Amino acid sequence: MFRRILAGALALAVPFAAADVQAQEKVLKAVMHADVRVIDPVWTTQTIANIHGALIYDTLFGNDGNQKPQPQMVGKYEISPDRLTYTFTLRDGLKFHDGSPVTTKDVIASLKRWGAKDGVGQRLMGFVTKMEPVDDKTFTMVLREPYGMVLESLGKSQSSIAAIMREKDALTDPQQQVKEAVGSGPYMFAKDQWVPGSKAVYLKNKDYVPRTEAPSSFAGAKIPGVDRIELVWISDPQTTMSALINGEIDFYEQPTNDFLPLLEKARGVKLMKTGKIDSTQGMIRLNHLHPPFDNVKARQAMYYLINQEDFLRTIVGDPKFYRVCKGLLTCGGPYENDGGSELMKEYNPKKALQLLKEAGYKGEPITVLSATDHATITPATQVLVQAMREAGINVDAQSMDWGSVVTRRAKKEPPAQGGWNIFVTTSGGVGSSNPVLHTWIGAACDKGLFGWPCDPEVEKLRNAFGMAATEEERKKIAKELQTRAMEQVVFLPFGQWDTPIAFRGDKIDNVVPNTGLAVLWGITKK
Amino acid sequence: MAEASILEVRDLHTQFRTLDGIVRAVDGVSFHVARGETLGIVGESGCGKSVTAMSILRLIPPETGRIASGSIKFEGEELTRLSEEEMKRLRGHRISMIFQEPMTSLNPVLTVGTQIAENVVRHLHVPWSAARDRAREMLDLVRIADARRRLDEYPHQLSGGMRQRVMIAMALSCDPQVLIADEPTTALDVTIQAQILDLMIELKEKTGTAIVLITHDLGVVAETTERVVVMYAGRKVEEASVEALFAEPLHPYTRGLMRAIPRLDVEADIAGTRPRLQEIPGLVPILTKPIIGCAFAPRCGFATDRCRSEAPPLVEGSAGHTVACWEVERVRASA
Amino acid sequence: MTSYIVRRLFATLPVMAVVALFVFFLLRFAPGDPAAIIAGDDATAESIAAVRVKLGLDRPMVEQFVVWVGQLLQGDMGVSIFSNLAVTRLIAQRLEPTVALTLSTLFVAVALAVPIGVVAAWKARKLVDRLAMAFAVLGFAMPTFVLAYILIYFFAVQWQLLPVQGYAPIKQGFWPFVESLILPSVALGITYMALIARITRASMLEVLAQDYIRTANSKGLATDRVLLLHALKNAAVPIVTVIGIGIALLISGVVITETVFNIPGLGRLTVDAVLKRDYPVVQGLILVFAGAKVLVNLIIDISYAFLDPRIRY
Amino acid sequence: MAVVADDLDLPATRRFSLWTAVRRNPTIAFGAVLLAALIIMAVFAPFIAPNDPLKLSPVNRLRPPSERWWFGTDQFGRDVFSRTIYGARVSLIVGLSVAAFSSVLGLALGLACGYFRKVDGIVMRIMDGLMAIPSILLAIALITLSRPGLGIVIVAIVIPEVPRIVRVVRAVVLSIRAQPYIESAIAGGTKNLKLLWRHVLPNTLAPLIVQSTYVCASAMLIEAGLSFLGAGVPPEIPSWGNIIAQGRTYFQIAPWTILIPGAFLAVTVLAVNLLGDGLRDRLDPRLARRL
Repeated sequence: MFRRILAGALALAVPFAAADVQAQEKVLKAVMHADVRVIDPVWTTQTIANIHGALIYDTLFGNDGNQKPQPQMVGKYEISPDRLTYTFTLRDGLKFHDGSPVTTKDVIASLKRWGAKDGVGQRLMGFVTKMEPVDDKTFTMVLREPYGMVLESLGKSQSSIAAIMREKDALTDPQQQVKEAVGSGPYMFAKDQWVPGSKAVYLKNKDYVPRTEAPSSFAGAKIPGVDRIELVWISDPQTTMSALINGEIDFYEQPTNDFLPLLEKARGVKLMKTGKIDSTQGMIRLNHLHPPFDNVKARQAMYYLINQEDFLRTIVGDPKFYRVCKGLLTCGGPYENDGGSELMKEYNPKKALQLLKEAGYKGEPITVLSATDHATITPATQVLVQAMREAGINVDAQSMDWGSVVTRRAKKEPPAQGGWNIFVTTSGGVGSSNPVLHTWIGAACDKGLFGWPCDPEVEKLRNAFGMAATEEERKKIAKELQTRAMEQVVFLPFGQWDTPIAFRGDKIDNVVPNTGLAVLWGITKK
Repeated sequence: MAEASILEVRDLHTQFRTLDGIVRAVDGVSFHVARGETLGIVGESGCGKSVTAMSILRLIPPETGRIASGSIKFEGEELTRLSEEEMKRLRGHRISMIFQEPMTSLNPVLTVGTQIAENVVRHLHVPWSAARDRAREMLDLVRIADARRRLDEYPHQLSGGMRQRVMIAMALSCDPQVLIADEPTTALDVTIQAQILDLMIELKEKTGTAIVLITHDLGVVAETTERVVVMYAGRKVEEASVEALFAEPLHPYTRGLMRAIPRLDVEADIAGTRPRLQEIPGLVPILTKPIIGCAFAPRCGFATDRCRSEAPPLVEGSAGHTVACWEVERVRASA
Repeated sequence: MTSYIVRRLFATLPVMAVVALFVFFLLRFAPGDPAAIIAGDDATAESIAAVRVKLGLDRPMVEQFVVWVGQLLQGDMGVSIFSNLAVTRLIAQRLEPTVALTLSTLFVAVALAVPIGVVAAWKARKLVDRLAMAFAVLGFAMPTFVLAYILIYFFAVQWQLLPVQGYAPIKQGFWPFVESLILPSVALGITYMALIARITRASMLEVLAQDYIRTANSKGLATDRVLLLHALKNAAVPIVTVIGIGIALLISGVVITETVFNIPGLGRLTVDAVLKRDYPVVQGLILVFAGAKVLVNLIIDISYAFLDPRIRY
Repeated sequence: MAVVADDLDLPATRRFSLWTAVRRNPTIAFGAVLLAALIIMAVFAPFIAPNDPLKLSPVNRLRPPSERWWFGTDQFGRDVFSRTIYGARVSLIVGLSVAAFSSVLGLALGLACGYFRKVDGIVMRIMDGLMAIPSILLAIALITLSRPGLGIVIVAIVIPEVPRIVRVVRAVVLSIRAQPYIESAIAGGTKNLKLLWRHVLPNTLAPLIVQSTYVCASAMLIEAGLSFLGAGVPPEIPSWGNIIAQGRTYFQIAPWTILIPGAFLAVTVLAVNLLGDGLRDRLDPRLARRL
């Protein structure tokens, strides 16, 4: 009996043993912070979908390491002196993965869809009166007002990139996902090898014509470095760390900070600090629609519960990797300022409760959406809940997975009917450094993000920032904006921190620091 | 006597550990078996006769029981001193055994042929094919028709009588010097009982194997054996030739047993029942406590104070007829 | 035999129907609106309503159920809400790892458990028995994931003998395939080893007390032949029954093991799908699991006939 | 063994004493003592635990075991010793209440199924259906029905366990029902309820008690598994499963956050199992085969 089974097993094994031939192919195995589940970067704001999108789609512009927009698909462009008409001409050699050339029809349709869905895109399209093709390669974009962020918006890397898709894909309803992932970028999505929840596979686009400029973040030459990129999803951070140490993966986008000492010691593993402003910013969002936080006094009372050190030490641990930042715009970024920072001068739970009571809080339960499965948001929420309890606030911490928080936070109903009062989230430092790109700082009432802060003054200042012609003017407006937003408490910042990239220095080269989004295409294998 | 005996058991003590204390299942039993002889061991359930048989083959489960003392000599060899390996070579080969329950004593998931042949392979070191031939021969010998087909059948496909024949075939397959048969016919129909007993006697004649027949049934003893040992509460109480025993039982217990014999010569009445057997009053004693005096005393009509305080030795009541009873004379007189 | 199998398969229909009904309504009553999830992070009430209409979620439940069953009968399990891929494809591409893990775990469990159980029964109440059973019970009491982490730490991280995580499909070569399965199967197998070892011991103890074992011993057979042929074959039916129950329990264990070892199998797919309310995937999976269980039971029942000649169908 | 059974009728007189009870059944005694110790620990947790199990202390995160923190601290700087002590409460509450609820439900359904043929068909089909779904998946699915909490976790573990109990009870009831004395009682017009109460129920208790110990043990493991998968009791409740689940990321830097509660869980499950084994041997030796 056993002999028969053994013989059977061997018979199975022999042909398979011979099949191990793809070894010569250069494969980059990377573990990102999340799993690729949605293949439409425009439809979702998920960063992972954006990483996916940046591999397969190209963009008209790309922001470089200094956040300056540089032409990417665009060969040359002109801006009229009144800054109202932009004329873009596509460079040569652009082809989709299905072999069809990229035309202005594809571009305009893609921008329209992006502009209908993405926050930054919506803002841009708010100024655009028309987009018209001149020919297959040239088109014009006409603005109503001289909006200053056109190229930055087109070249942005965070939330949804302005991905250029085929026209037929771009005509998909923005509320629905595109069905095919066919772009013109340096890698092609191997949809047949995609295993949602496990891995996404990208193959080198041999027909891709890179630019000639040196690569810098999203700008310059995009030269596919390996034959195949596998974005492997490992949900357990420790397993990921062990896999990296064991050489089973090459690249680990966001190792947990506590692992850094172990990774530093591991042979072959290298750590790379992320770009200067590519930190993560912690945010506590209050729901402006319902009591007590519909009252600005109550919102301001919450500042007395935020001791950033407590949060940061719990989340990050090593002070080397975190930084106290009492502003809403990324500290270290071009528009960092101290507007409104004095609101966060001390941690004082008694005072917080007293102010809350003065604002009409009578001890009713405050619903906190408490994510259970997030590396940073989960501990941050715990720290917040503890501080609130210490103050004597009646906290109703509702535990759920992060996905449920995402669903729940969209509900505008009162907390008792399935809504909420508080949730904790984070935001990328690159986006948060710019008042226009930083959607969480907005206060566009119903049209804004969850929490729905509502303050025309804030919105006015954001618009003004977009219109500003000079850097000084922008800096001045940024400070006014932050002061106003802090007073309104659009969100409570609890600090910012860096997460270095970890990778096998002995196996891969050309890893570059992140600027808002991990750049994978240039990585080469030794 | 000693020269002629092939198996000699002397002062055997076998004990079991239980949570209630030590059970003296066999408490100083001695007997011998001559070459080619048939010896009967008789007693009620629980008297230690099966334990005696298991002790000879050293099949007492070691985790609960042990042979505390005594000697078992087989062809002059002291079995109690043999290693387990040596005992294994002996079992089923030179001494073999058949059991009471043919229904459960055969392995239900192995074919009859395998079960007989494995014994032959084990002890005679022949190849399987030869062992199968031997198995078929043995089935012929025990008069199972269509032996070749039966070899590949499983025990559940056979009747009770056939199974006991298979057991006998298995036990005799290596030509043992001694066959211990523990209640071989108890579980069978009366008509089958007679056939099996006849078969055993016939095979004994043919092969010269000595038989130790253990039974609670004096009727079986009378028909089959030459000499009888009567056991009670782990002790031998009487030993005699069959003729002597039936002519004049000397122990009150033996007398009690005799009254309990189903009379084969009395025809069953219309309802199919035989006349009611007379049972011995009282219960078998508790063996965890040391028995003071004669073990049978509590149930014995002849018992005196002496019986209750002093264990009677085995004495020769008449030539070749030994008995352990203080009141032999009164018993004899009452006959 | 064939008619028996056919009868058995028909007998499972009501069970499958109950499962289908149960799963369908369970998920419909679950909070969390799939339409809201599909519509995206910043969807409006109108767009959610539009999605709901598109998915048919606005129609009465009975109608939804009928539609679903109708599609099922045509082999269509629907499309995942998140990845927009066919449920059948999602399940198919994850079948191999789970089947491989289940079988290898079973192999490890049985290979450890049966010898342990046999030896324990043979040496019942002796030190060996106590130690073997203590090991087995401890194996059962140990949470799988704790054991898994300990194994990973030593065998993969410290000694670097085996991969930390992942699954190598068999077409990538036999050794990588085996290598990727060793730690997960051992971690999970230890748990089921306890179950099987205990039943093996109990069953063997009962068999060893049987008359035919006494017969076998009285024939002077070698100990291994008595234990492994005469006893074990008789003890096999309850052992195989428990192995069958074990396969069902394994599926639960597989979910956790797949998470720890990052094996892209059905278990993780299910957990993800349930937590994300991906109804079509959950429905498809639970039906597949239920079907697998029914199949396993059938195989177990048929195997009885091979183990025990008294059983005939 | 057969020899003894065949030849010797063991006397029935037994003097009962604690010592003989322990000697006869060392596993029951060992399991019971262990379990009693754990229950005492859980009940008196507030007096035993030196620190507030919920109190975060970011400055003292991931400290190894020392005089100040016997079992070290976790990634929030919480005292693992205090959390482990309190964790016993959750695990035991889950284990015991799952055992109790599933026994009661299983007993009621099992009696009904075994006794009333009409009920049997429908209920057993549903039970078969429930059993066909892997229990942990069923539990996760059930948990998503409500907001997380200890209650829903208990319910979610109870439901998949019920069919197993029903089967055991039903099998016993069917075998008892076939007994002549029950048949004659039915023929004699004894009321159903009285019959169930007087004759059937007492006979089902032994296997039920044994079975429920196993349910108790597996419930504690399932609770830990659910927490591990992020679908268990809310993370702010320090159950052993949660402590392990939250510490799992730190296994290589702070193994105490996993190994210590893991060991407590294993010992508790072991104790309950030993108790179950001992009870099984004592109450219902044949059950060993049916399991």
